[in-house]
Amino acid sequence: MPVVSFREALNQAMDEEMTRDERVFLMGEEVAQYNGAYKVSQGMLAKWGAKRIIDTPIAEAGFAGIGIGAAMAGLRPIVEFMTWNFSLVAYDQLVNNAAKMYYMSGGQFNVPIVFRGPGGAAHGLAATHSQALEAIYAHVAGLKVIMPSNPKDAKGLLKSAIRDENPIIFIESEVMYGDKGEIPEGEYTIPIGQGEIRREGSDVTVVSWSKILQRVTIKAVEELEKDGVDVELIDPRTIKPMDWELIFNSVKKTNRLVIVEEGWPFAGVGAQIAYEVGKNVFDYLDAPIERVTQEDVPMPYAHSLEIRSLPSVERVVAAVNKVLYRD
Amino acid sequence: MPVVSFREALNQAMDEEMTRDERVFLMGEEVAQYNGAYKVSQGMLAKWGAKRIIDTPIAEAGFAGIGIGAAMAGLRPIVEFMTWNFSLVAYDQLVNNAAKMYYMSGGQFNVPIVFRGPGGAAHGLAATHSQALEAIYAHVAGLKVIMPSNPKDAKGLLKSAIRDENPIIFIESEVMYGDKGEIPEGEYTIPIGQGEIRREGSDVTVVSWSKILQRVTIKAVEELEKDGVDVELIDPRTIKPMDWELIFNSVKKTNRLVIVEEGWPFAGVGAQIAYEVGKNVFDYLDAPIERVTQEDVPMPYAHSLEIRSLPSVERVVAAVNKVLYRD
Amino acid sequence: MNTTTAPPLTKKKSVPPHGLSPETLLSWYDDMLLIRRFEEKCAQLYGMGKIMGFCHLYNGQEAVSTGAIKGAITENDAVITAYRDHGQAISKGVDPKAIMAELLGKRTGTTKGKGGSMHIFDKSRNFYGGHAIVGGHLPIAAGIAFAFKYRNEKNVCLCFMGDGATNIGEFHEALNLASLWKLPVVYIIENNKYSMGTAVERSSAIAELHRKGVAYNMRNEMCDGYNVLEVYKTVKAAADHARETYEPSLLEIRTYRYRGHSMSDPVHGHYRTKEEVEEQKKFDPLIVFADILKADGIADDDWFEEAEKRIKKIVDECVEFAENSPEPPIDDLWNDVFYPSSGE
Amino acid sequence: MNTTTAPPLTKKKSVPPHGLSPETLLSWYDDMLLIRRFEEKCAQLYGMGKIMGFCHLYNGQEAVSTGAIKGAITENDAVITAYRDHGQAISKGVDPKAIMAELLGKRTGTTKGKGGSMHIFDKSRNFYGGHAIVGGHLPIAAGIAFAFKYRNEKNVCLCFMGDGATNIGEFHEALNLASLWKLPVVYIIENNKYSMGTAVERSSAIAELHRKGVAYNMRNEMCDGYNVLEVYKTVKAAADHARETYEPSLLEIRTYRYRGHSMSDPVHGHYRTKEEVEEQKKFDPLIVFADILKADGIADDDWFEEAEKRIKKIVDECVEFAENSPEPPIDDLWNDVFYPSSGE
Ligand SMILES: Cc1ncc(C[n+]2csc(CCOP(=O)(O)OP(=O)(O)O)c2C)c(N)n1
Ligand SMILES: Cc1ncc(C[n+]2csc(CCOP(=O)(O)OP(=O)(O)O)c2C)c(N)n1
Ligand SMILES: [Mg+2]
Ligand SMILES: [Mg+2]
Repeated sequence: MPVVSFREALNQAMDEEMTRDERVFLMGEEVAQYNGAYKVSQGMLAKWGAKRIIDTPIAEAGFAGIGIGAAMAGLRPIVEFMTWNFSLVAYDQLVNNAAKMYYMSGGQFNVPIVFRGPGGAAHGLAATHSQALEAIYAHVAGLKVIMPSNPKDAKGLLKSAIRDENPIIFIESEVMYGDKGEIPEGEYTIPIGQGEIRREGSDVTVVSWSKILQRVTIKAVEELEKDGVDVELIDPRTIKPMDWELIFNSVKKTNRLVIVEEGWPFAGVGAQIAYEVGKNVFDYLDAPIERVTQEDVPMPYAHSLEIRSLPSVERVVAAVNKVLYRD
Repeated sequence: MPVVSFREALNQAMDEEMTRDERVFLMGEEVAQYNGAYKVSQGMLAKWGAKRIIDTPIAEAGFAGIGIGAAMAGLRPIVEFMTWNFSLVAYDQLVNNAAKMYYMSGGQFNVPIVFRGPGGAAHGLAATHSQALEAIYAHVAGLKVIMPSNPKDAKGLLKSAIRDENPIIFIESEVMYGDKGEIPEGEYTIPIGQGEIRREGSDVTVVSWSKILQRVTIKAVEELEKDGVDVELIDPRTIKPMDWELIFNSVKKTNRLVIVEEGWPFAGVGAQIAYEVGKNVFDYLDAPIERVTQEDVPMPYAHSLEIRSLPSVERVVAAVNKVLYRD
Repeated sequence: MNTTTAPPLTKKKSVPPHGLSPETLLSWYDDMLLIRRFEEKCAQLYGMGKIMGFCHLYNGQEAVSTGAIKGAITENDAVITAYRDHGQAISKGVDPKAIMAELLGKRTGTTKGKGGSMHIFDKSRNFYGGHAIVGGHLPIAAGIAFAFKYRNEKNVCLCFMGDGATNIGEFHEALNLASLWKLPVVYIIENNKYSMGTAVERSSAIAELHRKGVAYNMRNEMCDGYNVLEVYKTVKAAADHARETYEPSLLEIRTYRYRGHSMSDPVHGHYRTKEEVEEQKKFDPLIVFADILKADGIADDDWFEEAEKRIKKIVDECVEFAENSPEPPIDDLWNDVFYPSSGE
Repeated sequence: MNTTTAPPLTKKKSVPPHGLSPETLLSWYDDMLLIRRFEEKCAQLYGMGKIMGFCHLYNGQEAVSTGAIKGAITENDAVITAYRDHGQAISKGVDPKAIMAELLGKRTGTTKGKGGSMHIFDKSRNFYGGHAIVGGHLPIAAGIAFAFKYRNEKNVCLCFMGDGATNIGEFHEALNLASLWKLPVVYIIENNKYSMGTAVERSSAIAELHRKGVAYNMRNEMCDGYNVLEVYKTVKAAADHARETYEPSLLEIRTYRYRGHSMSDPVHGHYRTKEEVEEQKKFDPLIVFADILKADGIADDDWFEEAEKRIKKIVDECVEFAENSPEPPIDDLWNDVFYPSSGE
């Protein structure tokens, strides 16, 4: 199977879908002439031209809204936010227009659009540039939220997102763009809303996604393995709609759950997972559910503070040991 | 004790604080000449003049940012959003500037500002104008979120909010503005972060706030009482910081919890409450925690659909009966 | 700064532009009259509690909707507007029965009772809504125009907004992008002098709102919105220009709203006097146009009497249809959240 | 449209304005040189991995910061800017040692290592940051000016932004409000021809960015940003005007950035040629100013040699101070989230 980087996987997904459907186009800051601030759209202007690969001014609400209008009028835009931090100035467009248009119009105007870009912290970007924002989008009725953790899922899910008839929030990670991984030969898609068991296990279920899964949780699971702890690791891949059955069945087997996410704790995605599990498989739980999240503070610049603010291998291991009542 | 409306209580709080501190001013759409879209600022222009009661154009990001700048420079603004729905175009200002400034500046520039206005659904305002947005603000590190349910709390908490040195999200409800209630004679404040037991009970703990508490949950509790169910009803009043001890102690006593909120279910405030209770008083829980929320859809216009979308007395009663394993 | 820069209110007899048949002109009068009577009926029904939520009426502004939409553009052109949207929907050919049913929250309404007064949509008429967040639809309008150009279609998008909407950020972003990318959209400011209770000069640093187009190197004009023929000429020129060159325009049309901002706002009081409103009514677009039609011998008093009867009948039918229509089934609550996707 | 409307680049000998002592002028040169050498050191340290995150250098734009801040305003006036903020902080008198310590993430930094390069703040110097969301600080600037006026103080607020920032909605809202309410703020567009890799004419429908002020009835001017004396005169006039009348201005200062947008962006390549950058360097503000100082007999070659030594020593001290400063204690992570309130 071919090995490609996360960046290339996204590029392939967009390129293949643009080949398949001429209504698909890409719009965003520096996506064309500059080949993308993080080079995700490398070579696309040269191949597709300025009609379909479009540089925008710094006007997120404006070009997000243009994408929404174009989608209502029959096109299938991919709108890149240079990072998801900058989507906050366009938040109203995503929440009030993209998410609600199909419903408000009584089923007349659906909005087939993908908003994508890197989310979460990189290294030393501080408070305004290090936000994991999945919760504020997943909270909103009418949006689907996708957060792949590897090249295979990134390509398969982005293709499904572009083909979906509804607005999609697709969150990547700039620190993962260079990650390499195997992808299937040729054409494939991965269904939205389908999680994946990354490692089967019997002692405890750990749910984690995106960069934190790849950079932190997996390492913790390896350490725990050495320590004789058999973790079942689940990557939901899609945050909303969440693959509840996959998680419920795992917890029924392990009777324990730890959720590891990059975002802030209060009313985060992990809180919803904890609630659903508590409600639906209550009798199977042998220990309180633990969450590992970012500290409830804005992100500091200093490296030592930044890494302490984010979930770490140590904190994940500790949480797993806690639900296993080990020490 | 004097009886005043919710509207008058807010007006008194602002008026008293403006008397007490000349740095306090009110800014927003139609707050001055029109005396407020919902008349909360009735008479304030006449009394305080155009310097301190200021009408703004429709430019929420602009005047929210002006408030933040004025607060950094030593004033204490009260910024009214005509409704919280319109705060979404200013979301970046609240999340990246108001919430993070004190931290980003290393403790130099705190932002003593109150953002206030009505939130949630009224009647027949449909999807863009019926949003309960507490979760997307409580999720953000650096913000405090207050949601009073009656005139007494509204006045006492708004005064505390205006005196607080930090950015405050203060969410009211236009359908409650006319509600009358007793308030203490003269000067008083209510501490931010302190919940209140609205009714002592032993069978089940119900946590609810703002309009839904007043319009739906209380009625359900009365019905349940007739039915012999002894509910302990808690009004947290402040959503963040939440009065955890009050809730934990209640659940330790009743062993059962139902959370009733107006917002959408996914990663809502109730999810956080459910997680914290599950984590901290797990062994006391005799039944899965139930939540009653708005359906996970945009708000429809038609009355019959709107009321079905929101929490109702029937749904609250059903949830309580469920955690009590009654039927 | 003040708004005396407005074109002098005028009843001056302006000759109908060449090529407009009497039938066409009379159909415009019908459209204006229908909007007027439809809105009056809405006010009644609102008073009776049959219409809920916010309801923003269009009385006084009819010449803008009729001249711009029924007059200046075609079926395939798109229209998008704010929450004061009944008039534009009617002019675009949306079935008034369906609009009335929507206001009553019925299953037969334009959006099955989902959107209500502020969110009227009709895809079959290229009517893109009905948007209630001020300024939020301005980029959407540019996006619709973007799609037309992308497909090499010669359609244009008319985007209506109020004077107050020119102060919000999305106005700036949308107009800059429309001009920078040459998108066939005509932005029409319906300057009715007030944003809710705030006079233009208290909300905008310049009162000549069309001049904001200068910052975007955008073609910009102002016209008298009391005279449907003036509106027609001005919008037609802008729409034709967009069709030929893809270049957008910013038009400021001076008009006036006779009723309060919404049903909960009194006609006069805090921000304008009874006298001001009465003075304005002397230039009622229906009267202005009727005078022209009479002066040109296109219609006489009998015709106008007939028109009243004809329109009254239509409005009565709208109410009857709406009243007799079914409520949406509860299951509708969960429908139309997501369009079923074949994709995956 | 293109940017050839820029004032011709000039080395013309412009006589120092009356009333500026040689000492003052020389202190300006020191300021410009310090910024230049400080930034070069930053580039080094970034390459060594000692500075993390995004780091946007100011090389080539020094005359703007020095002329506007060190030259045209006073201690009590406020300055606020975007993320390319080291230069303005230095000109405002923020201790360069503390800035360097901040870049290294040390406890002795301007914000104790919390903000980093993009978020430099110093309340004691009325330096309001350091803001990394494009356009987000423009309303804040108006708010600071609002506070000055509210207290009847005669201070002004200088707000710096890039050319790209003029296309975002908050530019529109902030400038309209500043003009409508007469707030003593001077908005300064540092037009360095590019927003990251996007040339002005590809992002703004008008290339004469100061003309955007017309839409707000705002005093607006353009000036040559290669010549610190021109910058001084232009900004001084605007600041004095704001002090006297409370009226804001929009200034466009044409300048150029020698380095990439941030440390990860190459100096040339995708969006500009090596030749263009070299051509621009002929009008290096340091050279332009040095020529003036020499021509006016204010400084000779020896003085400039001395200056280099003096500045090098300061920069070395900055690095030494930063390197030897302690990391922030972990407990700092949870501090400064909320200011302790006496209120309740
Ligand atoms: C972003 C936003 N802020 C505030 C409101 C509340 N609001 C609705 S209409 C309106 C006044 C708009 O006036 P104008 O644009 O002149 O249109 P008109 O009502 O006169 O037709 C306001 C403030 C809103 N809907 N959206
Ligand atoms: C709202 C927002 N969108 C995008 C970005 C990413 N970004 C940071 S700087 C920049 C370019 C700004 O260019 P300009 O305003 O000309 O300032 P310069 O860098 O030239 O000084 C962009 C797009 C951001 N920080 N904020
Ligand atoms: Mg208006
Ligand atoms: Mg620039």
